[in-house]
Amino acid sequence: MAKFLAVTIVIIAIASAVPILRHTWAPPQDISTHGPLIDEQMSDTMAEAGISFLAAQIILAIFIWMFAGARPEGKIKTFPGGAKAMVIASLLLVGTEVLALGIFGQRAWASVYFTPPGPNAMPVQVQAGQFAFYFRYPGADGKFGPLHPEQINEGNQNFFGLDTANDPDSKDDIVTAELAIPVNREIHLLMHSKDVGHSFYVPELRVQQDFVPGLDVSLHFTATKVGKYEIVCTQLCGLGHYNMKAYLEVMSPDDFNSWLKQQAALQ
Amino acid sequence: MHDMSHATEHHAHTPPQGFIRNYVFSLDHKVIGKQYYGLGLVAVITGMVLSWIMRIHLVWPNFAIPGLGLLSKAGAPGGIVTPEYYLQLMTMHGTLMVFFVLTNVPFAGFGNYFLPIQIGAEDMAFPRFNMMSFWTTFVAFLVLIAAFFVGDGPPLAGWTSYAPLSAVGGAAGPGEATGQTLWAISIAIFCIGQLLGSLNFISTTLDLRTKGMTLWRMPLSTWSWFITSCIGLTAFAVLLPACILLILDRTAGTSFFIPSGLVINDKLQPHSGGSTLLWQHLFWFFGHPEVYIAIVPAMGIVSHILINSMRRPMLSHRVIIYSLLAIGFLSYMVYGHHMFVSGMNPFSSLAFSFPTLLITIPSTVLVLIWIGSLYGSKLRITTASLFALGFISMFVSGGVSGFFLAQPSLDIYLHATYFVVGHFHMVMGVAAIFGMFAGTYFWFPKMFGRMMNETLGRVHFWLTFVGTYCIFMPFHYLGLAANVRRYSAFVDDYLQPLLGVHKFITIAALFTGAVQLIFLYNLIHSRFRGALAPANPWEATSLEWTMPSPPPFDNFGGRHPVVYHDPYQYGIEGATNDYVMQDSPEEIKSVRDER
Amino acid sequence: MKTAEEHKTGGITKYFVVYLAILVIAGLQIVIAYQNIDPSQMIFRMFALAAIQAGLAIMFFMHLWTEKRVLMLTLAFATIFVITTMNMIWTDSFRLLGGVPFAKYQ
Amino acid sequence: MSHANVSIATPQPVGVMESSPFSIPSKKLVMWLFIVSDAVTFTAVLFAYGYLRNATPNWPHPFRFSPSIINVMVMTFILVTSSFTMLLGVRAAKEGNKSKAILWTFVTVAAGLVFALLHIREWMGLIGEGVRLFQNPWGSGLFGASFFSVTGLHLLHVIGGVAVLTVVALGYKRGRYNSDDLEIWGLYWHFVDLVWMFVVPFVYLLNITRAS
Repeated sequence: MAKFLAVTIVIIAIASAVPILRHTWAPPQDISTHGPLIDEQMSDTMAEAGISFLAAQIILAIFIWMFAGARPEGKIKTFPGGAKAMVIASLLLVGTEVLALGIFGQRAWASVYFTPPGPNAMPVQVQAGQFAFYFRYPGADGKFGPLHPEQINEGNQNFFGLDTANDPDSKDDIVTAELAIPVNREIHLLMHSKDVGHSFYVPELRVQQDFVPGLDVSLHFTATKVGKYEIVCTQLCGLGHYNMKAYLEVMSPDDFNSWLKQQAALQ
Repeated sequence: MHDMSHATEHHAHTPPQGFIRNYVFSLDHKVIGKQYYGLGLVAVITGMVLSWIMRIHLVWPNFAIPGLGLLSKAGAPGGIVTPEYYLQLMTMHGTLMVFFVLTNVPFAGFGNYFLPIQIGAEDMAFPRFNMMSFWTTFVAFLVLIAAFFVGDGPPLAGWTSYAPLSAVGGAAGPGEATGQTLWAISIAIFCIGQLLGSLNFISTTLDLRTKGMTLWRMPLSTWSWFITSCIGLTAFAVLLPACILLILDRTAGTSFFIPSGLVINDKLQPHSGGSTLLWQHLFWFFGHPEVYIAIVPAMGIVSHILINSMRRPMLSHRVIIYSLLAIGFLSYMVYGHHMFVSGMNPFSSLAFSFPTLLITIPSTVLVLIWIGSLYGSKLRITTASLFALGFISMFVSGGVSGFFLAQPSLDIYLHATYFVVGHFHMVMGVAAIFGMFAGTYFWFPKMFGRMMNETLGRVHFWLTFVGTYCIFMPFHYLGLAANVRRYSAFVDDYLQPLLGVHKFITIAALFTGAVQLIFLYNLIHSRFRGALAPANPWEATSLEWTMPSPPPFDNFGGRHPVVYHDPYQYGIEGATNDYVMQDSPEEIKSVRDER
Repeated sequence: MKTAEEHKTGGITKYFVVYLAILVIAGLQIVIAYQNIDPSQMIFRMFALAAIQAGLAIMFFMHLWTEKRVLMLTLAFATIFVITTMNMIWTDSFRLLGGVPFAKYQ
Repeated sequence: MSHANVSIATPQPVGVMESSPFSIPSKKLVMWLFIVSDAVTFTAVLFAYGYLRNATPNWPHPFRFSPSIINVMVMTFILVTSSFTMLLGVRAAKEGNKSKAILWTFVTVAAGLVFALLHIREWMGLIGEGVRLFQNPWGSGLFGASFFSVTGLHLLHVIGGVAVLTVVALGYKRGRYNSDDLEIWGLYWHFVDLVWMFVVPFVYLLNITRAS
């Protein structure tokens, strides 16, 4: 019985590790400049977590195999070093391991959150609402017009509550339902929620950030690969949560400019 | 020393008369413990059925679930779950499981039954309080269940009830009307019940220990209940006002958690000035300690059972206690790791990530001591010890994924994916439930005076062990592939290749759920037909095994046991048996217990 | 062992002084409230005075000073620990005031 | 003692219980623990108030010296005095002077009632000026919400305390409760007083109308 348990534990542990080692289900290929840091951190953590996992499960299995079955005549043996060894091992091995992970992991975090966007970053505003994303480009003047929540009207396609009649800055703002960005250019994303909490998640971009109603948060990233990707909502926002998505289209600068012109004409 | 503990209300040494006094409004901690266990059983079955419905809906969205249409005409017309009903069931599943199962059974249930017995007391310090705390919890349960039957059904905002979705009311869509208010009321009541329970647990542990039962001589399970009640005392004290403020937001028109200028369905909301992050802070300040309220008792129970099966004390009694204490303290400093990408100040994320990583250290100490104590032991395999060993395996599997989620940089990718679902289900859900199973198989003879069927128990263990791994391991893979959680259907293009994994999980979940019928059958059958249990079937040392099974009304029959030994005197050389009970005056050369 | 009861048979004077001190501090708070000082300074002073008041009430009115020292340490440690850890919420409060991080465009 | 390897079993001295580490009766311990828990509850509410106040630019400052601050001063005086009379009551009870203890307790109860009435009068005054849970004439609607929540929670504690002290004092008179019970509920009353010491500066004094 006990030996069977030991074998089961080992089989489960190895079977669990195989898909990880074979990258059966791995993060999609990264398309951002900050992504490699995260990916590197992910594989480091995976290595440490994987070793801890396999070691713990296999030692557990070995000890179950070895010591199960009452042998009344035998003597109790104590693990060499006893509890002191365990505490020291945890403090030294695991302590340094997690501290190292923590410290090195901050590089990726800092590159996203502690550095302001560069001066040439292209500002784009994204507004999340139940259950769609809308994007706004400032247009030729480079300025976003102010928002007027009371004027939001989905029927009139006024998703942001822009007052184009009175605000000169709003006149040339371009509102779209998909996010098109030029490749290799830093994007400064200004995130605004009009109703409840939402989130902006692009797995390929290694970007996830919640929208906070009442507090506009901002993000910056640079996409490095042309293509079409999905933006999904990851913060529970109501019945249509599963269906709240938009497309991110990374274009060459020329394509982007012509796309922007085309969108401006549609406004 | 003046009379200290006897000023407390103590009932007479004769059992009360009548069914109501005996089994319903009973003051006896043993009955109350069983009541908590029963309530947890009802809640876990309900929660499990809900998870079945959700799993089925995820992979066979057009499958009409028989009878579901009767429960909710709007939510599941003809038995086919609507997207909002999926989220409502998910919310109820989470709330029932976290509050009414994981908090109730290992802590309030087993704790109530065995804490007084293990310290040699005849009851809790405040039996009337104890009864009140159960019935308060019961009312909370009824209020929560009532949400199924009101207006547009149960709440939808998840067990975390993030504002403003949970606070703006019916405007935010279905599932946000009366049901959500009932949720907040239910949880507020639940907090009161747990606070009463915690007060009782702490004072009982400190004041009602029998002669010789010093703090260090308390069994590890008692220690874990004691530590849990200390966490509960301050954690629930924060959730209570948070829920009250949420109720005010929903019913009285305040806007603590609702910011200005929200537009829902083209309508500007009248609220202004609140902060959604405030709710998250208050909720998670409770929420993270709550995770440890669920797992610490399971750790204690498992240690207690493991020692008995290994026939030797742990490598160190005290280091285990210190580790549990360290986990308790750290639990207050790490709550922000639930909020890394929720818009919290990015500098706070940094401050929260280090304590979160540090919590690995006491957890590792615990695991190493459990495994290290196995070395050189005389491990006896019973169903209880199988579940205890399974707990270690599960705790390790769920624990290592904590390495990832403790780091804000990886949380950018993994937050709100199935990786998180896999992590917390394994480390706090399944591991705690393994603790409960182990506790049930171990203590059932004491609680009901009859043995459980070992063969059925083993079958139950094997199928559950393999089954839960089949369910929850793939969750991690889905998370690595960026599969977002809380989706009622996977319409995104990049999720299509993952549907096969979901099918596998659903089948595993249906199978593992069905396996629990073996447990239920075993439970009910053994309760009435099981072999009569001797007083000490496991040759254990702690005080609960010194009395007949089931224990008499006042536990020790009016006598006060005197404790002479440490709780776990197993493997004694020169003793009559290989173990010496705590209250045995036998002179022994104690097993070396390192500190 | 000294218990609360034995101490309480002592003079009433000590408690009267504590009572007066609490009232005087309450008055002092009002004086501070009308001074023109920086809000953070004001909050700090208010809090310090309130803490002294509370400390006096706990130690003398509630006799914690004459209980076993371990009770005082336990209660004080538990309360202060939990309240201190709760302070992490403020980081977001200040952000709301300043608004958007990196705010350049609106 | 309490070492894990005390190897020789020695007969225990008389007494059937281990002593409590704090050497106080269980009921008193529970009251202390309740106070810790309640202090955390009040902290959470006060922090929520502070968090929102800090983040709100147009926070109103409606409390004038007369009548609001004078009223608060009177209320503080009454509550602190009631705490003192409670102390006198408990002292008398411990000395066995039952009638004096009951007298002082009822003085405390009366002071508590006056406090509650003054507080309700103040609420009524504010409501008369147009303050509601969700709006007020001066600025952020959060003012009313947090003011009424914080002071309301405190007021509930005062009213609860008045009720319990009445019951305990009457029970003490009839011999149902002893001086310990009076002392324990005295602790609760002091705690209510103690919370007020934080409510006054943070809820009232930070929101005074300034001359400028």
